Amino acid sequence: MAPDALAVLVFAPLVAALAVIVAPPRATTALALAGIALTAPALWVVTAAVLGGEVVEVALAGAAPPLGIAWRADGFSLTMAWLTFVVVAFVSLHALASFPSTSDAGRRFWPMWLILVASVYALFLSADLFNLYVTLELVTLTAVAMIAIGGAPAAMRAAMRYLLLGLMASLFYLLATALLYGQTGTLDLYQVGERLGEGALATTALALMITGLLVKSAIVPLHVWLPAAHGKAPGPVSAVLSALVVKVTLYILIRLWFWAGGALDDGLAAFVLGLLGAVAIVYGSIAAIVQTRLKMLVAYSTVAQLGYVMLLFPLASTAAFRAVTFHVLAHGVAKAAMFLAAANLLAALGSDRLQRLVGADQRYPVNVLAFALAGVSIMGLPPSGGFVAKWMLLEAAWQSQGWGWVAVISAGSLLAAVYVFRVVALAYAQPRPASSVRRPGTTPRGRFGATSVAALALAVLAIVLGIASAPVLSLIDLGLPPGMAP
Amino acid sequence: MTVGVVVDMMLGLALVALSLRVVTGGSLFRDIVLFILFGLLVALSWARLGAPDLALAEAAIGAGLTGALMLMAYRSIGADTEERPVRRRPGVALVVAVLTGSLVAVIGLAALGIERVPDAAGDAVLEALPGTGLGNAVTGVLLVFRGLDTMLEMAVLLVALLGAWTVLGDARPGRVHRVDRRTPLVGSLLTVVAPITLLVAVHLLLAGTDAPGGAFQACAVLTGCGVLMVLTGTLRPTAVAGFATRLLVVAGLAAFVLVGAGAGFVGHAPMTLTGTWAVYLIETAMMLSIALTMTLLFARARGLRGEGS
Amino acid sequence: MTPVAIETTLHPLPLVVVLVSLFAGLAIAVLGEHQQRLRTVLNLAAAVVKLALVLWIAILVVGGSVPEFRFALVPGFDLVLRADSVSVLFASLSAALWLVTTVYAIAYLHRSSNRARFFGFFSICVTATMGIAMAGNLLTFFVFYELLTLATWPLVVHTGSRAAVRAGRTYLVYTLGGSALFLLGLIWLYALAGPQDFIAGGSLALVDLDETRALQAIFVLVAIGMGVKAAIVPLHAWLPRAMVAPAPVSALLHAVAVVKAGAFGLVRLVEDVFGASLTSDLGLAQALAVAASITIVYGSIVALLQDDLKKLLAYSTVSQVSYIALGIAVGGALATVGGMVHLVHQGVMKITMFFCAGTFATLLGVTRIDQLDGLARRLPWSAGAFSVAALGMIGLPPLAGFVSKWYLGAGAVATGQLWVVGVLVASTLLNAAYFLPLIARMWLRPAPERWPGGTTPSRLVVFGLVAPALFTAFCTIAFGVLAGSSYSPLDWATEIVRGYVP
Amino acid sequence: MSTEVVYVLAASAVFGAGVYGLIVANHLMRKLLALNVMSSAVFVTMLTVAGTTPEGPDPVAQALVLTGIVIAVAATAFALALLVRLVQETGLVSLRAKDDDGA
Amino acid sequence: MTVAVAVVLPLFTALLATRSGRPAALGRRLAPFASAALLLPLLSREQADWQWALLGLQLGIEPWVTPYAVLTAVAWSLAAWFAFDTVTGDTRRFWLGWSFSLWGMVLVVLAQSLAAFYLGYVAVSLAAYLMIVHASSDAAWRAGRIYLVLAFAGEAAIVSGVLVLAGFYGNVELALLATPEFAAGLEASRALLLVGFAVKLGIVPLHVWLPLAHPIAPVPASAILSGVIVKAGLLGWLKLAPVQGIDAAAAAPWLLALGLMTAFAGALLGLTQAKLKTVLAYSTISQMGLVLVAYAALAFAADGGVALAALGLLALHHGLTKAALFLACGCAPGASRARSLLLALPALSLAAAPLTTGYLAKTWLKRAVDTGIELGALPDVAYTLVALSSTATALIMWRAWRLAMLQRDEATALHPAWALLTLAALTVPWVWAAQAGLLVAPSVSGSWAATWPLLLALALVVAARATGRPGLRLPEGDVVVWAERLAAGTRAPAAPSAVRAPRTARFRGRLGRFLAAAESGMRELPVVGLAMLLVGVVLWFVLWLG
Repeated sequence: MAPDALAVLVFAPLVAALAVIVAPPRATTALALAGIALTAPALWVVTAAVLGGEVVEVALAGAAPPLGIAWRADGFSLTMAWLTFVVVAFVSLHALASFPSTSDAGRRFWPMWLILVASVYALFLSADLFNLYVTLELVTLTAVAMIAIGGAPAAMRAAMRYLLLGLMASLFYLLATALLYGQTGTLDLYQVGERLGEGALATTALALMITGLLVKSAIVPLHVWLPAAHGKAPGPVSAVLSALVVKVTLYILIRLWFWAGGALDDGLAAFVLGLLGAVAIVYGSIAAIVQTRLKMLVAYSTVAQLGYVMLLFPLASTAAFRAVTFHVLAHGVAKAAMFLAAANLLAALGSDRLQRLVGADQRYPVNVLAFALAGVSIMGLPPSGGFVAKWMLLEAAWQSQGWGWVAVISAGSLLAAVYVFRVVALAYAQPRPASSVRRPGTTPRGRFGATSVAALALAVLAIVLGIASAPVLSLIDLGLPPGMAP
Repeated sequence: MTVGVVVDMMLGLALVALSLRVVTGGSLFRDIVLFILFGLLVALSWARLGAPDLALAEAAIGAGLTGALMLMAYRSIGADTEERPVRRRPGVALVVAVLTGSLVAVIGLAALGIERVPDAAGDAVLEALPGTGLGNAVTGVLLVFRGLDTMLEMAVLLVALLGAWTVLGDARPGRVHRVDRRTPLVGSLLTVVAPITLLVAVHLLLAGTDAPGGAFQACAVLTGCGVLMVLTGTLRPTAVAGFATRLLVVAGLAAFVLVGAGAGFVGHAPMTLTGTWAVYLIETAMMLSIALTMTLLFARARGLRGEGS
Repeated sequence: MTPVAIETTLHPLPLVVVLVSLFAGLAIAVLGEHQQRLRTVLNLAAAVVKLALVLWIAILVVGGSVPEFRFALVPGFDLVLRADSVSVLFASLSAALWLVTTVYAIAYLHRSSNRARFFGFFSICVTATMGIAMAGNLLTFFVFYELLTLATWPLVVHTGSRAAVRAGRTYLVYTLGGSALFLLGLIWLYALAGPQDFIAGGSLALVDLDETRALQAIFVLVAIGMGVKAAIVPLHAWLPRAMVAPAPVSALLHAVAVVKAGAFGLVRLVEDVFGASLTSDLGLAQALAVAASITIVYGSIVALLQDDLKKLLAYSTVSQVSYIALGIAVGGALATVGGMVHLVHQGVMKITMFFCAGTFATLLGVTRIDQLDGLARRLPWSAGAFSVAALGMIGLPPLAGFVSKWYLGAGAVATGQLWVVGVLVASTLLNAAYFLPLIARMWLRPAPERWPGGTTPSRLVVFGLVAPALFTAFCTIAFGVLAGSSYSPLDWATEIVRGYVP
Repeated sequence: MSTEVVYVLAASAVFGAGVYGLIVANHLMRKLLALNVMSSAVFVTMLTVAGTTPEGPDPVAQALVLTGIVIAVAATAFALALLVRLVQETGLVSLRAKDDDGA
Repeated sequence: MTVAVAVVLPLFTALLATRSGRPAALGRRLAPFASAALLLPLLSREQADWQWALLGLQLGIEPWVTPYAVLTAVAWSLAAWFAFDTVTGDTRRFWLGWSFSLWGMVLVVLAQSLAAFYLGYVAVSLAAYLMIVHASSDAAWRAGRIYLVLAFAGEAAIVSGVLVLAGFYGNVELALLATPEFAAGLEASRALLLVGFAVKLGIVPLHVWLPLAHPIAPVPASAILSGVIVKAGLLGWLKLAPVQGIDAAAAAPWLLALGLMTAFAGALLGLTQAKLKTVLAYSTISQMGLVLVAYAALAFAADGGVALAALGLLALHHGLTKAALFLACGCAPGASRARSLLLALPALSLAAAPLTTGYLAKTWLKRAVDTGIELGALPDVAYTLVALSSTATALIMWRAWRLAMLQRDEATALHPAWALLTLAALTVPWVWAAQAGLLVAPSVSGSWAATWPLLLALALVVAARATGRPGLRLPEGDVVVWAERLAAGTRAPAAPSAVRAPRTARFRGRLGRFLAAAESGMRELPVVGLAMLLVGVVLWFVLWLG
């Protein structure tokens, strides 16, 4: 039952995608939603099995590694899969309104959207280095295409930059995969870990692979493609890019480091990775603070928040793993909410220049609220998911006596507060009569439509995550890296 | 040092020289042509390395198709957008060169140190191959053991097409620089070539199960034919993807998905091919899909229609 | 005394009491701007229900049980809502004053925009305050403490003016900065001693720790977090700026929620986490006492220099709230009682003054001190309430402030810290120096021919503005006059302290 | 010096050339060329280091390369489509950051 | 119940006073009875213990407090009657102050616990302000301001002392403080309280407010301020800082000296004044000096007997007499012979002429001082100086008489309250003395002792008139005027708080441009490619090293 459910995760969205391509537009909504919705019971079945203590595993075509590819779901991958489902479900709700299936954009959007979903699921289930390469390419190409969906030159330039860097990074990754296969004769991540000794090859391969993954994860200073790409993309795309797409490479990185990382018991490299994360936190936050456009601000916020994940490498403890995994979840949900809200405001105001936000709360209270709630989680204030993550991360840093990390984490949430509240403050500010473009009262109030609901629901979820963290953490505990005890 | 190795060394040097030329040269058009040459040399190396499957694919796809796409795009963006003279940044270039050099050294060093392990996946494939009923190990890996990769690869192809359709926007389909079909040579060429390519493709497809060849090579041949037909105007690009086009485009992936997912329903592990029929079904669908996709990508069109219609 | 973990009973009531206003707030927000009548009903109903629930809890607590609700926020770290007698003291204050403030706010904002947002956050603010009151450990406290920051910020910037937004920024800079340190201290504490619930006498006293430096550092970190909200000098600068907020907000901020939460946190920190004796042994009590003393005197001196009525009140708050900290820092039964009871007393007194200040501004446009001349002729009731509260602040008997001062001073003497009496006296004098002129202006000076501005709203609105102040002024008198009777705040505080100091 | 060694070294150098070109080249199409050069190098490396079985080069490596080639061409095709549209919209064939603003 | 009536009735009148129209009129009518109600607990000797109120109020009249209770009841009732007929202007404010100060005074008299006393004391101090500023003239505001400043200065000392007491004993029953075991170890509080209450009593040099505030109030208010309310300070000393039973021999001479200094300084300063009421106010200061002398003597009485009696008599005598004299100020005493006589009798009484109540009080005061001299703790000269104080009083009364005789406006009615109060002043102390067994048998030596200082005063007056030198004139409040000038010179205007420009915004703008440039640079593919290579190399190295 559970192994088949794994297949449903990948095949349901994929079949839906194909059906959407072939079927007439009016069927799109039903097909797409069915494709996404079907993954929920599948996820549930797998989760139940994993909670029951087993690792759900299926050797595709009956060929177990190293011969073939296996899908494998432990707590870690399931956590990510749930994040995928939640984000995708709500963002789809938004997309139903922002990409109506009968429009040109909608017809282009939905098939790619579903393929993206399938590929993200496939990626989280896979532990095969080359299969990961293929899924990564799939994710990257889909993401790039969806960034360009609006057709604005700025968006396409961003897409192009993302594509070039992404392909380059993929090739680094692939080269490393080639070297690793040559050395170990297997592509299975875990087997590679077992067979790979130390030496020049391991060093080179891992350096190449990590570098490639860092580019795709937009870790400072390799983040340059992200702000424009996420900032210029349509709302739902930005949301899913920030919430999921940048996370998949971090997921691979963590898998690589902690599961195949027998040779990676390396404090110095871990420290360097952590340092990059710390720089990302500080730099990304400051960059977000000085932005003049809302979506760019949110995008830089992503740059900063990704930095927290990198702290896992130097901390390398159970507490840190749980914290970072939870952070990925919390950030994913919150950032999706934020991007959706930002997109709604952009659509309503006609521009996402921050100055245009003045007084927005009166007209679009739901979206401002969604942004603010998501901001609470981003800032790591209780009682939000972000808080729980920050709490555990601080705890982990404290336990390992990493005072520098502690300082960075603390500073990061303060800096986050600056940019979040900057936005909310503007929205709450009273427009000055002289400068107000539209007189109050003449503009329609923000519709409490699907777009707003999606943003708000995700934002609320980001908060709820903080209160209901226990079940999530117990799931995460079932996916701890080898050598870490809960 | 045998003659073969000398050839290899010359080939290697040529590859390096060409690649350097391609990435640093002055004339983009010429460098695209050189790139095609580079691709052909790579195909030669595949042959030297004993991988005829790859040699075929590289020649057709890596060099031919990519080159054609490049040239097509080059035409589209026009001569006026020929590389503008840019401020050279020798400092950056130098640093990049140094770093790249060290990268090369490191990679070479690492690669040279590799010793093949006795129980590599490749050995396992050879052991398991008889159970699949396929004679060609590469096809076995592609369709059976690592079918997932291939399936997702089809998805990549589909996304590339969808993406291309997306960025195509509402613009008219690409202006295909058409060869005048009334030129006798072209006309007769088409009349002769089209059926032959089809035959060759089918042969390659069928041969792929046991001997070098397979869907990729076959589709490359078909694509070549398609490109020719587009170029001669036998097939005209359209701005709308018709039902048949859409169906054919997804066929490869759909076949994979249906077979792969269907296996789950009949009690096998997902992605299990339950018979040789499945191999042929998938290969055929893939061939058609890839060929059409590539042709569409080449034509930057959403659909194709015959000359008369 | 060895603190003993208290027997608690599982009970949903603490949670319910917290959630009532949360749901009210959400409902109000959802209702939107135009459902004025429904909103008013909802507001008042929630406030009344909350008050009733708190009374229920109080009855339970009097009966000797300690209702508690807990669940794991993060595995291993419980969110504990527990109603002990300290909780009830603060909770009943909040609940009662919330009701009053709601009445006032409805009247005050009868023509304002964004009322749905305002009252929504207003209710959430009270939720946070209730959570703080009911918090059974530092983590829970922190959670609601932050919620409070978030919920009050929209209230501070409510008017959306430049000044308001700037004040909001200052507010955030201070509170979030403080809470970052709080969090660090919290993490450190938990790393050192594991998660601990509040226990009268100090949970840390149960853990044998030989970590003087670390404990000192933890205390300082957490105390700074509390101190920001409690406006301990030099962490107070946000408070006067936050005066741009509407009067009900200021009232709530100063009397019930923010500032008081900080002070309450210090009480919890000293009494229930570290324990008075450990605090004293570590030399922290003395440091806290000094800080509080400096705040008391400094706040008063700066208040003396103000021209703006609300600014003056703000600095007065800076000064007065530190009485609470001073009380617990001085230690000993008497001073602790003084600090505890001032929690309530300062609340009713200061809220009265803010109500009145808001009324003056609304009805007459009076915002500056020099505009107060003869005001009592126009608004005798409000002026009377203001005067009563001001006299109470000075610490004159038989008003509430006196009772606090009495216990603080007596406690200081009893523990041999006579200098604290000096501080109290200095504060008394300074309070008199800035409050008495106000009273004199209102009552004794002739009224101007024209008032600076203001509106003339309906009688109902005027009633809504004046009645709450009268009620709290009445409380100011009653809490003082009836201090010796059962269930007076003083009596309650004495009961509490019996648990702290044998 | 065996065939494999020659090709490994050549592939390394070609990869380096590709990287260099991708980084330094100005014209987007040349960057794409460089990318393709890089991928060819990777494929050669992959096959070379995988070693041989009794029946020729490692079949898994061959399959991977074959898959890789198709992915590369798909990506290239898409990139070219994007490039063409970009040039049509902006008239720029490079991706200089200074041109971002206003675009 | 009687206690409750005595306490609540003033509050009730205060409440009525806040209203206008009929309730206010009712309140004014009730005012004399409100003060007379203090006689009820005096008669019933009820002890009330209200634990629910404030911090626990214990109220009742101990025997030794009787004269103070009588004083308050009698003087205040009659003054209230007087006020009912004469006070004009903002009557609401006046009667509010009147009723509240009465309430406070009643509590001060009744208080048997610390909090109760402090409550009453504060009430009386603050409420008095309302009466002082009744005139609403500039002078009244100034007097009120100075009064408040000093009242709160005293308050500071008092509250400190009270808190110290509370710290040691809580809301202690005051009677216990006079017992030896309690009295020990309270030097700090005693010193603070002495100073604090000294302000109310007008002990030099803390007297400066008194000559300003007492005269500026309406006549009946002046009467109770000077006659009754100052006794609140004395009660403070006696109840909160009792010196009997402790070994205060070291401090006693100093207190005595201070008292005598006040007695003489008050009188001499009063001589320089040109207004009748001011002169009377200085006389009060002078008399309070004598009170301090008696208080100092208290230190030598284990049970307090003699000195306590002296104090009671002094308070009762001075209170009634001074109130009568002040009421005279409102009745044009120079208008007729009868009025002159009505003024002369209390004036002589104050100067301790034989057979007057002043004589009675002085006699007991001398006895108290004698006790100290006999113990060797006080110098002999003290006795003489105390006697000489009568000379000073006589002189100042002479001065008052001269000024009073200038008020001869016959239109001003002779209010019966004045007459009654004068009568009370001449008789009530005798009645109490008789009742308490303090009667002094008239004797020649006693009479002579009382007479020679008066004769000396007469001689001095004659001498002064002979020389014909114009008297020195000092401003009211003497040193306070100089202090005010000094303060005016040094007061700096409060600096306006400058509005800060939003610098953060500009900084953000600059940083934003800088970062935008940096980001743009980093977006260049060569740069990011370089970065990528660098990261790769660094990673390679650290992996290699690690």
